[in-house]
Amino acid sequence: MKLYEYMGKDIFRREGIPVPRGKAFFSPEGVADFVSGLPSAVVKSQVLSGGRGKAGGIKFPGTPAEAEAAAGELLSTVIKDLPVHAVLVEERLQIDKEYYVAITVDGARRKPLVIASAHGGVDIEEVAEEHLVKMHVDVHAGLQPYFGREVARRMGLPPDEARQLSQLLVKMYHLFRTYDAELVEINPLVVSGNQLVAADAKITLDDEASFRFPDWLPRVEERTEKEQRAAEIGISFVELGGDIGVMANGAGITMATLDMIHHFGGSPRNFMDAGGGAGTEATARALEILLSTNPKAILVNIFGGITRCDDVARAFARVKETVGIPVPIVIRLVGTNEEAGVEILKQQGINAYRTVQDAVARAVELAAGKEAI
Amino acid sequence: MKLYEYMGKDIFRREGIPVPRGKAFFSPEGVADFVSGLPSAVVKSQVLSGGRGKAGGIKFPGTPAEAEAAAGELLSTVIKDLPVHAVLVEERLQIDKEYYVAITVDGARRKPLVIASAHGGVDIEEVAEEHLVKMHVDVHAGLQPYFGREVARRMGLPPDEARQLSQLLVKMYHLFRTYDAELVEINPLVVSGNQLVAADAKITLDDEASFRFPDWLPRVEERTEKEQRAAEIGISFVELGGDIGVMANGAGITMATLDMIHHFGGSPRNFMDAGGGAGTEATARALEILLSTNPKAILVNIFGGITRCDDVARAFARVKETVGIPVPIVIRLVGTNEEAGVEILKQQGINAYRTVQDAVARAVELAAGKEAI
Amino acid sequence: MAVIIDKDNVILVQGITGKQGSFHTAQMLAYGARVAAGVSPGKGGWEVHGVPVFDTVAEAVEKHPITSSIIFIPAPGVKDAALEAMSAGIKTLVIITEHVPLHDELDIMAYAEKLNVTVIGPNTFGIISPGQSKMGIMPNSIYTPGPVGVVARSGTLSYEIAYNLTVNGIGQSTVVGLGGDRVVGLSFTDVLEKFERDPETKVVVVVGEIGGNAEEEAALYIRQMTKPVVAFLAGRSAPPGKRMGHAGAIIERGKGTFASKVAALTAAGAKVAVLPWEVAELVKEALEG
Amino acid sequence: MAVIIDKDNVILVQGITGKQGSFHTAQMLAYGARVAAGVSPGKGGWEVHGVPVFDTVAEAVEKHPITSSIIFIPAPGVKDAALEAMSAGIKTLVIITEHVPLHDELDIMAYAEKLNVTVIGPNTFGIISPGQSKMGIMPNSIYTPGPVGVVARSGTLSYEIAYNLTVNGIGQSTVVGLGGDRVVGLSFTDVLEKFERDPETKVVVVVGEIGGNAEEEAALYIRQMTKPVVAFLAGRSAPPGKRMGHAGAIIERGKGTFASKVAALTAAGAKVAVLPWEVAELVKEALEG
Repeated sequence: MKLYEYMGKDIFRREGIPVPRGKAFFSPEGVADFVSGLPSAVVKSQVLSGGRGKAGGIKFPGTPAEAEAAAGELLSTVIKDLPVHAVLVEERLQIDKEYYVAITVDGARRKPLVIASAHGGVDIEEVAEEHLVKMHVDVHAGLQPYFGREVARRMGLPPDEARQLSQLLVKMYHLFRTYDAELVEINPLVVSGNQLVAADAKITLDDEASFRFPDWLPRVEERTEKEQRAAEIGISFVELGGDIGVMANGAGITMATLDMIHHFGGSPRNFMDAGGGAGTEATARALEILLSTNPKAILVNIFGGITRCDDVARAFARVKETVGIPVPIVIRLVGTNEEAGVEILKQQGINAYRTVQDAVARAVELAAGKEAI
Repeated sequence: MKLYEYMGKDIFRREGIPVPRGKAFFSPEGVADFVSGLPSAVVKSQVLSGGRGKAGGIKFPGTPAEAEAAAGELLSTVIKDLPVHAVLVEERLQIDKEYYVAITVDGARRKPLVIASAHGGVDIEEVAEEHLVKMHVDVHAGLQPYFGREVARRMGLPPDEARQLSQLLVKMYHLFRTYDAELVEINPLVVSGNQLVAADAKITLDDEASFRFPDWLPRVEERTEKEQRAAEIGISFVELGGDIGVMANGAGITMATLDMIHHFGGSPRNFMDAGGGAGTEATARALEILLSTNPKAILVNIFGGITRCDDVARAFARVKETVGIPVPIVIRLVGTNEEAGVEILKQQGINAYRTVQDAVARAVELAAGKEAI
Repeated sequence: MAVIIDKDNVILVQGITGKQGSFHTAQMLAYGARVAAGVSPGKGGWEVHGVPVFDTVAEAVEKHPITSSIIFIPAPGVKDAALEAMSAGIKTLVIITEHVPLHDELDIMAYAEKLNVTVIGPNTFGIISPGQSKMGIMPNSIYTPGPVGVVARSGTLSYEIAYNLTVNGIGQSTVVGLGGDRVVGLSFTDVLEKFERDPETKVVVVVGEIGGNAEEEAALYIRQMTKPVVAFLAGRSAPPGKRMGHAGAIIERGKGTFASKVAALTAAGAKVAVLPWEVAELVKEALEG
Repeated sequence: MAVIIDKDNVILVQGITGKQGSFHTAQMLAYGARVAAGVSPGKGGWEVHGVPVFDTVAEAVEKHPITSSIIFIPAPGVKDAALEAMSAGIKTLVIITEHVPLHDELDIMAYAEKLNVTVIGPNTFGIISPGQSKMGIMPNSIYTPGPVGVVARSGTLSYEIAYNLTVNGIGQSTVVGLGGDRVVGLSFTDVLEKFERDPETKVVVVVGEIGGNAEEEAALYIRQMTKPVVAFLAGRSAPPGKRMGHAGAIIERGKGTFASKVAALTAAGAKVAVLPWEVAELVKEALEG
């Protein structure tokens, strides 16, 4: 779950990481009042995608009245398809230098990774490798102050900044671990009158740990309504735009199924991974989501492991008997409890395929309007 | 620092460890009122030593008025030389079973050690070894729930109690680590109507970590006034009752010095370890503490390492010149900066010894009233 | 011979009384795997398909000569279960559970490194050495003993590949599922090294997919291998920037793309198949070559 | 020869710009120890007695062939300094600082065990291999090279013993201070094992005291040793139940008493001295016997 900048800065404040004075507003009301207490202000639209500055999402008003107007303007805009529901109004910092610092997980090394650079304030992907400092953390040692001093040394920071960076990293790591973060990023980390201040806050939390997120933390939703419905039953769903509805079990096999559809000249309408042992109920609801996208044909590719073929077949039988399946459907069914599954489908007048290439080829034919079996 | 039971239970409550309903009182006022809200009550004097039950420090009043009277009585008593400054008034628990559980540090293994027993409610030293469960914690793993389940299995607890004990141990370990505890002990851990409840709380915190104790935690003082004065200057001081005042640098050498005094037929007035590199100022104040005990003679045994002989000599010179040293004094001085130290003492008319047996023998003679040199 | 598990493997099932644990215990037993004991807190004394259940791993290893454990515990309890197994001295751990929190995975892997434990998963279908032992949720019927080592990130896709091999008369020494999560216990390289050393394995199949750089890293090791490698890659047709099921499958800024993986593997000397049914043919050529 | 440190030992001083760090750097240099570098955050580029100072241990080890580090950092920073040294690859660590929090010591020792680091201290006078190298705060003048290994819990007491040996013409191979805290890096047994294996060490002196059961545990190993052991014990006259300076010295309920230690050591074949000046005589007998 990505957090909005204002939520990230709230957490920074709780953890003792220095941030500019600021407040989130969900309507322009009160902005002028708040800004009149600041030497100068910035109004930032709260969106989850990057590049909001270039998209006009950041304003530098000259007066409190201008600030309130800017907030109103931003709160009525849409940036990259997303309506702006909040703005963060902050003290405008004097910027002497801009650094970059982030903590994330390096999957290949199975360890937290600190990335830092004295060249901050730009897209970190554009910073040359030799200007990046990368150091792994041993979770058994934790991130101790020395680690921050070594990062600072490699960045070439002067002693007082090194001391501040060291304290900051200890706090960032504490946040990273206690909030189940996938990413904690500060870009830019600003030097403002000898003080390091987090001018931005990008925090992504691990959705798998949502059961232990703090109660006070608002939930942020980024999925489309169909993706959301799929997520609720534990299924990954991505809309793609072709005409063959696809369901398979496992991310890899689903991708391979899309590849095979392309190979035979077809075009998939979606990615749907119904894997992970989805039972009859979840599979039936997944099929309903698929039907709601109005595909020209449906291709189901199930290789049962933890998923059981009879559960899947029962789901198809149930949907066929209740809401009906108004489009041609091709099912490939092998693996755990295969015989039982094939039998259930046969009773519904569906002949399951055993070989994937036959099934995919048939689905492509059907979607292209060739006659049904 | 040992904590009073009521302080320990406050911490238990913060950490989610179940304790009886209760409240500490520093005067009898309000006790009756509080007790009228409880089904039945117990009033416990708050002292740091064990065995308060046998010493009459626990009362079971029948009515709220009796409870207030009991509180008043206990608050005017002295248990093992210590005036009772507080009582803990608690709901009296139904006791179905009594267990023992503690976390401490095993120095030999350099690991936290959990000690538990199904035979609680008695002095744990009296429980037979085969009824004790002892398991070490790897701080890199932490104390996870499985650890508590294994402790419970070895104790022979039924499943529901095992589940509760597991949760309890996870919380106790969290307390142990975050509060810098040397010991967290619950004896008895009571089974009361299927619930595990901490009927007592014994917490000892590591004094060396006092710089990071929480601000809200009151400081508990157990030392005599002289020991306290010594502690303030970083010196260990224990009164023993003989007639030779002793100062040495290092706990081991100080004990060996006491042994040597006994060997020559003398009797030490105190243990004083002025080691750890005490400078002139601290040494001078240590000498003043020694003088305030009115010994018949003073024996100083310094083998300079991190402690420097000239610093020590300067301290003696200063005290001699200011408050004076009215008793015979024997100083053995070797090690770091020895020549400079010996020279300073010579100017004060004190001849330092190089050999410890000569110095000790001389001090014993002087204390026995034999003529001075 | 095989890698990681063989016929001497004695298995503990953690979470044996749950729906998945119980079902797959039966499947593993049916396959002939030596499931000696199960653990389920509070259910010590039960039996599941004739397998005795204990309250703790420590008790199970006290009473049975366990060599490995497979975990079917719900995600929030996986860290506890994994640390329990490791602290009881178990050196091979298969974690089937998906949705394990990332930081729990970091803790598990750090502890595994400290105690020298081989961890397969989380979010894996497991491991099978056909005809010898099985720890996982893969169908029993699709494998046959033979000279091909298979290592895959993705479960069902590997079934497809193994099934195709079997149907074409080509057996497997061991099939290993790394697991689909961002942090898992083994890398392609870890397993390739084991296959390289295993005398029974003659050809290795790598089943990869777009996203991440695991296949590119594997390619570095494949260069040094003496045994032929056939790779299958899923995701050729995936649109960039979309998140496809698991964290590995995000394509961004030219890293982890289908093209970059194909290029790296080909340059390392591996033959790359892009349709599942091409794998058996390439393996056959490698075995004969 | 010697144990733990010898003439090839290249030393880093952490906290070199502090009062104690600077003073004892001079003393170690005067003794001929190879102090190559120091660390003091924010003071990189300084020199202390000609020794270059760096901001971090990582930088120091990059630029000098450091083999060991001695820590003079104030107690609250010791854990940070120790973990810094270990994570930079240093395998021998001497921690002079006293008053280190107990839980920091637990963390340090767990990490040392993980990375196979030898930790001497905390709250130790250090270690000296006379004529070869010195990492500690002991006086330079009281040691001389020779065949006697000395291991002690307590600093000043060990000076007394070593001084007595030297005055009596008996030299030392290595003198090791375990440290006076409840949790320290080495036990008597750890050091006895090293002395047993060291060809130059002919006799071992154990300097113990009342409290704890370290001497009783050492006795178990002494039984198996081929080399003679002389022990000195302090605290014969200490009253029971009083806390004497450090945590080790509490006598309670018959454990860790003077009598129990004498009995255990004597039964293990060690000769026990109870006055410091008796040690040299017993050692002389052992060397001659």
